[in-house]
Amino acid sequence: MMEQLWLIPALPLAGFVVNGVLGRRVSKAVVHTVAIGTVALSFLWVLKTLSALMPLETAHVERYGTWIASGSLEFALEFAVDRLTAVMLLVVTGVGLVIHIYSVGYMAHEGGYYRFFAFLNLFMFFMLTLVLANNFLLLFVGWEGVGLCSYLLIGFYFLRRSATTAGNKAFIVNRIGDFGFSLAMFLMVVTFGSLDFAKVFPAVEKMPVEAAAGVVTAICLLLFVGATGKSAQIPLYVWLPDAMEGPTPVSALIHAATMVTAGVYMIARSWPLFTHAPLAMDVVATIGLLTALVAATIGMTQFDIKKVFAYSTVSQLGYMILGVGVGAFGAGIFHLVTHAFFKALLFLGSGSVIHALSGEQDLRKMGGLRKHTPITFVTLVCAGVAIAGVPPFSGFFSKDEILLAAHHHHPWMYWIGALTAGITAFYVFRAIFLCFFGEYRGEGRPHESPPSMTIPLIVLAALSLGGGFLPVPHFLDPVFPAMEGQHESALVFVSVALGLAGIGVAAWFYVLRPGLADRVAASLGGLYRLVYNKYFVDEIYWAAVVRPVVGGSRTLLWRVMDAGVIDGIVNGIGGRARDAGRLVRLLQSGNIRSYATWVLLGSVFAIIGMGLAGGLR
Amino acid sequence: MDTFLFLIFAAIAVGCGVIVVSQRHPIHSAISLIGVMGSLAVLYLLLGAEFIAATQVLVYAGAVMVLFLFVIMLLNAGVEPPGGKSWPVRLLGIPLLVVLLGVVSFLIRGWIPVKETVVFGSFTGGGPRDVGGALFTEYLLPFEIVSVLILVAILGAVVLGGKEID
Amino acid sequence: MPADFIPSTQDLLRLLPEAVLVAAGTIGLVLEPLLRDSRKRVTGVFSLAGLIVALWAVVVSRAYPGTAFRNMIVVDGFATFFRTLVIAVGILTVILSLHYIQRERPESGEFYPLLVFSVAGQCLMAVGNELIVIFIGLEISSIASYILAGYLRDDPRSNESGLKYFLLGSFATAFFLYGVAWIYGATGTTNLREIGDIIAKPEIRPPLVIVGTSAALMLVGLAFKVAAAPFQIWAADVYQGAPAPVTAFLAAGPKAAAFAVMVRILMVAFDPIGAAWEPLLWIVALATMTIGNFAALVQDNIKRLLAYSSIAHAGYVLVAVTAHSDAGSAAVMFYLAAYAFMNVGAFAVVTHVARAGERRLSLSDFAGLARREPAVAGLFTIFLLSLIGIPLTGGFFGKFYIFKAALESRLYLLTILGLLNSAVAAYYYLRVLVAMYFHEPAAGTVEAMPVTPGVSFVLWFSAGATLLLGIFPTLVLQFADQGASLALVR
Amino acid sequence: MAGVPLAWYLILSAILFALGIAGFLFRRNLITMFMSIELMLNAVNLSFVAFSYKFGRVDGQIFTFFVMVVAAAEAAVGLAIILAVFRTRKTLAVDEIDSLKY
Repeated sequence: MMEQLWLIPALPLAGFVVNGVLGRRVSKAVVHTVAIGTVALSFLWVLKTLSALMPLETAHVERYGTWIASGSLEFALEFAVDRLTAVMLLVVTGVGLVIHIYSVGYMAHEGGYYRFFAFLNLFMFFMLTLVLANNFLLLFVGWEGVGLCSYLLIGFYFLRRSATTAGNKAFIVNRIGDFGFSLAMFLMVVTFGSLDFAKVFPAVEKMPVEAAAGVVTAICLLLFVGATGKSAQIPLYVWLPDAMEGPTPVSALIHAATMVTAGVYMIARSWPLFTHAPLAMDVVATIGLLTALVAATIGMTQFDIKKVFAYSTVSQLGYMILGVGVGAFGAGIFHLVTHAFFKALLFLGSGSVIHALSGEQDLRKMGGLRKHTPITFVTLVCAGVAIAGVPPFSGFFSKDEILLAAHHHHPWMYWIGALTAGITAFYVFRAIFLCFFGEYRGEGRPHESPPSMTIPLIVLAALSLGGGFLPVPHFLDPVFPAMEGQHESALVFVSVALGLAGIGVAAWFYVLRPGLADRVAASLGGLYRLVYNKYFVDEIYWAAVVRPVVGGSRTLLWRVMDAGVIDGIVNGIGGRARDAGRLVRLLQSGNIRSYATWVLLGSVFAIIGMGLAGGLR
Repeated sequence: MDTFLFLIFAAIAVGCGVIVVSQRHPIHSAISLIGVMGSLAVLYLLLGAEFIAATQVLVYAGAVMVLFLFVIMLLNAGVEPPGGKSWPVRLLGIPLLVVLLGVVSFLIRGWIPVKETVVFGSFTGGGPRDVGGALFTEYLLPFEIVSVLILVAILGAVVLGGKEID
Repeated sequence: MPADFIPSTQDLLRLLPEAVLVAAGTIGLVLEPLLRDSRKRVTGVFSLAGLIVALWAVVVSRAYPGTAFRNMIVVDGFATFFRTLVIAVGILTVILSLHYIQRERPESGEFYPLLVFSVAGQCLMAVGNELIVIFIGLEISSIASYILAGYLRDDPRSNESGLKYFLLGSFATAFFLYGVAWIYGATGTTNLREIGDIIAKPEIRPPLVIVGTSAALMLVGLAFKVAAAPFQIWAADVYQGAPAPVTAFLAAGPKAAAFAVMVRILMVAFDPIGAAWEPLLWIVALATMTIGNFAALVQDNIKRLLAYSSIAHAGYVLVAVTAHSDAGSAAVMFYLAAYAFMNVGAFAVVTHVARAGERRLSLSDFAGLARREPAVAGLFTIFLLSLIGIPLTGGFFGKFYIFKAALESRLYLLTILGLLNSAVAAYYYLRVLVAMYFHEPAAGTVEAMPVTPGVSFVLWFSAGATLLLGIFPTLVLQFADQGASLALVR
Repeated sequence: MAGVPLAWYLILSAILFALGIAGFLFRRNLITMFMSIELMLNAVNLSFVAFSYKFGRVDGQIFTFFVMVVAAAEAAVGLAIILAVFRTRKTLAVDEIDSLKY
């Protein structure tokens, strides 16, 4: 039985092709009709397919042929749907559709309209490929593809220098992650002789525990390196906050709801590997928890509304990673779903605010907007209570599942997680209060956004409030290994109380006693500055990685260099990091006789090396 | 007698070789190179390679070196100016050469036993008939394709040195 | 013994592609003086036809596998693969040059016969089973390349490029020859298969020190031709100075042929002493990747940037050679095919953007290209993404197979360092992408120029091939797999 | 029977090869450098002929023959390239020819 799964990614791809080729020549209306139409059709096709496939107890696999066959290695061109994929498909196409519609209003006055929608459609194509893939290679294709689109869309405002730098940063940091992912793939090929889920996972199950320990742990850790890049975990999270340079719908779709969750999805998908590598699981959980805490504290001090939510995303991704790390895969994915709703809403809402203020993003220049933009205000508050974990809204359910699983794993993980939940509630409501309460502190006349923007907000608000009642964890039960442990109401109370306390403190600081916050910040002095400057992580990377390379090469160069090269340095241009490459220029003096000397040097080394190696045998 | 001849012509070859390398005027180098080639031709004879010895004199010393001399005259190349600009040569040149020569000689000494000697006249398979026979049977293919090489060389000389563009 | 003079028909069929190429070159040469200056392009079209016929001849001779001319050459899957590859590179270069040569040095039609002869030499390298044939093939290819690099003889850059290539190339060739002399002295033969057989037998084999030294000397010569560190130094200068289509050719054709020779020599003749050359190649591969990538970081001249990038790519291929396995050889073949297309494509873009006299070569000349010429920029993006190694491009699968082969041969550290290298490499390709898409064109930029049909064909064809190799790699991979097992054709 | 050790021929060949390299490295005149390469090739030829004697076969000499042809071809092309360089730069000093670098 074929359900033509390939249509799901193919439709947005068609949209990309049409808009990419013809977009410049047709009107904006045609462009967004094509873009939204293809995504909507894709969404409908998902619904149709899933309703036909229900109850989907086992995976439904469709094979379109052999993709690559070389020797013993064979990769099939296969898409597969199981319940995990079903959830992801619904989130990606559903939230994607909402954000596409929202973009019509948001991008109305921007240049490069067709380009924007074409890239957005291309992104959908790769994301859906990633989710539908039935082997790691195809997953990696989607993985790299979404990264590429993300890069293109971050750099969309290419006239802004910071936008290009942010795009570059995202690209390079993700390359480090991809390095881990590709190495993991090679290890899998060598160990299991395949990259197909259907072959790798059973092979792991059959492996004796002692034999599996080393290599599977290595594979899992390397996969996790990939996930830290894509899902913005310590130490590779630095790109995500900068990625906010892109248009807001991009932040919502890619950097909150879909692409960044790919790492979580990938780990959940590879659970048979991870459950065989307890050490790797511990690393995953610890990194996730740490990321959640650190990013949340940074979120408390930021004044750029999008930066606040960006750090919030990093922090919430940390939660998800914590979830999958402690073995609560279902809970991790559940949080992924609810987060997709409320975080997309937070971003779209902030986009609406920014739109209302004609581009202003600084919280200190907002205030009192609830009178001017009532719909945005109400929907943002919905998102706020959802993320803060106030029952019975969506965030409460998913977050508590993760926290309970964490408690089951290690009690201290629960306590840090719960504390983070309190901080989360605080910074989200700090942003909301600064934005909508008090006096208006900016210039210009704020105005409510058009319906094409507010309707998506309302849809997402409804989902954020009610999303907790979706039976996602139950639905996913057949996919993942069972979790033991019982519901402990006391722990639930603690985390809810901490969340409410966070909201309360925010209200006290920013609504009831304005000005108090600044005094607290001042009294904390150094600590506040440390957090405000994001723990100086960018600076540390600069000092620990970039500077030594530069400094080292400088010193060396001054000592031993040709006059010509010195001139080259003195007149040298370009970034300081590139100085490392200048060392190589030392060899390339342009002089034939020098070149011949290097050839001779190489020959002598080769002769001695080979002679020794030959003689030693 | 063999040893005597070898030593004489080996000495001439090395001596001329040193002159090739040490002279700063290209003409002197070129003439010394002809000396090296001539003495090598004698050594080839000692090794029983009559045909190669003849070609060495005719083709190498005769044709190729004349071409060199011609170009040197044409360009009126004079004494090269003192001082070079290449620090790697100054730093590494001599040591690397010494190491290379040392290693290679050491290897040869360990490889070929001293009792394996060359006696003039003991191998006579290098006459024109033998070489020609091998060339047209065993080595027919290389012989044919080397003509392509020569064609390319002629073409190159025409392309790069041919008629002036004005 | 007159029968010895006359090769059999099968022998001739096995040599058919080379014969066709030489004939095409010679006829082109005769044709050239008959044409008026404005019609010199006819030689190009004629050579193109000759190359296409040669491609057909490759298919014909593929039906007659085996050795010919007394074991001088061997037609096997490996040879067929590389013959096809170098002829394809030749075809693309001719098409790319049609307009370029007319523009830069209109009076000469010798360019194309030279190119065809060079391709013939590379084909000989691919089929050579005997060091003497390999050596002559290498020299035909190299001497023709020296001339092509210095072809614009009134341009100081071009003739400096030719001079450097020539002097250093001959210098390295002398080392290669010295190695050949030694291996002949050690084994009494210059046939690769016989050398391998002798070395494999402990009772009759010469001292391994001597074999190792000969192998080292020959490797020096070959490493020079493929631009492996520390013999890579010539490459950047020569690639920068040579006419752009010639650079495209040099970085793809002769390099592929030299790799073919290297793999054949190492896998057939020096297979038994793998333990001696593997560590050496390990270091060379790492040094080549690293030097290529780091030097490329600081380049502002696009040709030089691509030159260093081509060095780095040779380093990746060397990783596969180091793997010393059939999978490694297959990876070498696949990667070189993928690399040939993306490289020729990238240089086709350079040819187009540089304009007359190759004046516009700086990175800033690419600023805003995406808006001036979206199609060219889009195709260039495909090539750059492939060079980075993004999935769905040939470059990705090339790297994938190389590092897979390396891991299978337990080269863990080299794989990790290689992958790190390719992560670094992304940065400088990214600079080009950023310039094209995100930078404003410099003041006084000239208007967009129409893409000539030749360049346009090469661009679209290479892009298509790059994507095809990335989406359906099996097409080429099967050939590579079949050709890789050199041991079968004993 | 008095004879010259074969190793002497090979060592002479090595010395000449090294002298050729030395010439290439230390001479600063294009033509002399090129002549040094010819010297290196001659050294290789001597090795070939000596080995040919060692095996009592002609194939080493055949190799020498081909090397000579190649050397002649290289000479023609090399001198043409040097001529072309001289025409644009008016110099034969190799150290002056370094405009392509870094």
